[in-house]
Amino acid sequence: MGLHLWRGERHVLNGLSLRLGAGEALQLLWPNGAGKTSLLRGVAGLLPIESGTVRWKGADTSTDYAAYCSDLAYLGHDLALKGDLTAAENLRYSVGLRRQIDAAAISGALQAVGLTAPHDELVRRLSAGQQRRVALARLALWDAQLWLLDEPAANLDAAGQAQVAEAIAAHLSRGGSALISTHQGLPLPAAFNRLSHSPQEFA
Amino acid sequence: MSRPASSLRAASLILQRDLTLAFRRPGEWLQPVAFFLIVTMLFPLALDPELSRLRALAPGALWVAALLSSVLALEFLFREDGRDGTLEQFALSGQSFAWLLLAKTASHWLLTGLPLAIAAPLAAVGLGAPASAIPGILVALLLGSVSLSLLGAIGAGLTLGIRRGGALLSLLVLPLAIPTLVFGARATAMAIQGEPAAAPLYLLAALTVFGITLAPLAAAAAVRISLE
Amino acid sequence: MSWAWFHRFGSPPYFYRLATRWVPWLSWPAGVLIVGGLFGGLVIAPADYQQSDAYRILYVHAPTAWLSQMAYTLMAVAAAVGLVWRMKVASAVAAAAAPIGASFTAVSLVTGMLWGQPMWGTYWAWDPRLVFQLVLFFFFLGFIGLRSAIDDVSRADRAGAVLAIVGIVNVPIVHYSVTWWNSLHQAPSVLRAQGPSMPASMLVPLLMSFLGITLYFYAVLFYRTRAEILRRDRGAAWVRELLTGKGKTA
Amino acid sequence: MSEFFAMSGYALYVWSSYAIGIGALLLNIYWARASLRQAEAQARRRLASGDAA
Repeated sequence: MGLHLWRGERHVLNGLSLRLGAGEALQLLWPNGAGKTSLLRGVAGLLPIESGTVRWKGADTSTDYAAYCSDLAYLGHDLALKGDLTAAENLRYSVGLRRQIDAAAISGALQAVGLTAPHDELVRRLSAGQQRRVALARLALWDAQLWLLDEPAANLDAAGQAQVAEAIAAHLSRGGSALISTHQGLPLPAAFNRLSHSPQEFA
Repeated sequence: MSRPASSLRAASLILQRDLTLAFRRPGEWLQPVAFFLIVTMLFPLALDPELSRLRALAPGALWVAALLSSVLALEFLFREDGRDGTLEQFALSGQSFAWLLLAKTASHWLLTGLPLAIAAPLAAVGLGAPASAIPGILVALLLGSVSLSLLGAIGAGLTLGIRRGGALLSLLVLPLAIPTLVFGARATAMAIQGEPAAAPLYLLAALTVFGITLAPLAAAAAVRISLE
Repeated sequence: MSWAWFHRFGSPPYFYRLATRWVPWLSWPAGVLIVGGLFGGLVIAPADYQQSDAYRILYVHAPTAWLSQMAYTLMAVAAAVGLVWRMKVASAVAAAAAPIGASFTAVSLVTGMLWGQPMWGTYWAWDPRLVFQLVLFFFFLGFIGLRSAIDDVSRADRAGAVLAIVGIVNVPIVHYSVTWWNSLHQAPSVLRAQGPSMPASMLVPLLMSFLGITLYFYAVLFYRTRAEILRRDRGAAWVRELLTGKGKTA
Repeated sequence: MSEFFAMSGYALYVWSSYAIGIGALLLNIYWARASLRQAEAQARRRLASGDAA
């Protein structure tokens, strides 16, 4: 895809080309500041790309950005959860923007990530790990094909990380693909998993 | 597997979310209205309490106070959603970003602009306006506060990522709000004098409609740039 | 009409060399015309029957007022082109035009006030033209302020462009509302340039200073645009070879 | 010659306007030169600090 990306002064991504197939995950174990987040945001369309194109299903994403967005799920450092809302409300409002969902689907998703009912606790009072699980539940509810995850397992305990890996594995087995930036590799089934240690590999 | 959400539904969800959020933390949203009342109260203290003379100043005082408190209220519009990533998810939701921001501005108006327009007649009476002028003042400020919120949305979008963007925000928004101020103050002055205020009100309404159609596009572009 | 010339202008090195070549060609005639115009306005033009010599301020006020509005329009158009077609050169032109425009808006404001004193007896009368210049000045400050508040140059360009586009759309509305507001309170004031009815000896210096200041504006604009292009294309190869080339000879 | 400078009583306003006008012209020239010098210096510094491109 020949991505050139500038982040302010630094020529962050210099002619990077990257291909991601269905059911495939690519984990970016790049050193800090090597442009992991910039790449994710560039692919998501949040960051303008100086030159080069992002193609999804063969078509340039900028031609029909709305369709690309409906297939896309982006999880950044900040989880876009509202502290004053309960977990269920957060999901209802954020997932509701994209698709019709009902309360049953929401509580089902929350249970799937290990959050026991009742879900009436304000997100503010949940632990960081639990909040991330709510974000994971939202990810599942979006059921987008392409997952762009920016350090999904940050500040999670071992059990949490296993859960994240399991959710991603399930997503991959359903034919979805994932681009993940992470510090320490996530234990994913080898069949789907590609690791990359520095941007130069794709130059 | 499921039908994508319609844009109308998305907008109503945003409104519901903002209203529930506001009711969970009521104090915050009343600050702009309190500021508005305080500022209008300052005029009689600073000038002279004689009602007949105050009446001449009432329109100007009301509208300057309305302008300032609506700029102050812009703090609540994008800043929090920008910081916690919600705006990013709006941009990536597949819905039209301008439409979602219009819904966001509408909920912001409901929580800050509307109370302002309701409080204005009270403040006007305090400044010597006759009771007969209240409907005129209410209509003028309802229209005016809508266009102020819309212009404010552009300014807030532009200064979203900027630390201490408050002063810059007012430098950007206030010059743009001059037409609203001129027509609004004129409409209020005519309402107070009992004359039919149709002409300035139509101009004010035109400004508001113009704002509703174009401002969200500019605000969407501004926020998208600030989110980079 | 092929768009090639449009994109050729867009390439920074091409525009940079073009600007370097044009600046001297613009600045000398500008200097001559300005000196001629101001000299003509001061010496040759007869005293006005009404305002005697006070009207000579017109030779500074009118051109700068006109220039400031031209500068704002050019800035907004260049910024919009920079935003829509992602042309660095256009954004550079907009960033370069802003400070020049702002300084001339200030000059036209001050000279307008200085002219107001002998005419109306007060420095500041809420004459719609002066008010509009003041609002234009705030639009300029907003643009410059917003751009300087954002560190990343290309983001600053794009944010500035959005503001400039919103600004240029609002300028006619503000202009209408200021004149509408003025017509409510007082008859339009007397500050009116004599217009074509002026005798030739008055009109010629005015045209000379108008033309002179326009050429001056483009000369300084091209000069500053070179600096802005350098700021935006620092990493480019042509910059390196330009600097090393210049480094040796300078 | 002196009445020329008097500008029939408005000397202060006329001459100060011209002074401001010409002042602004010179200021912009100086400003433009300074900004080019600064931009070049920045570009050279970036160049010198290793090939960041």
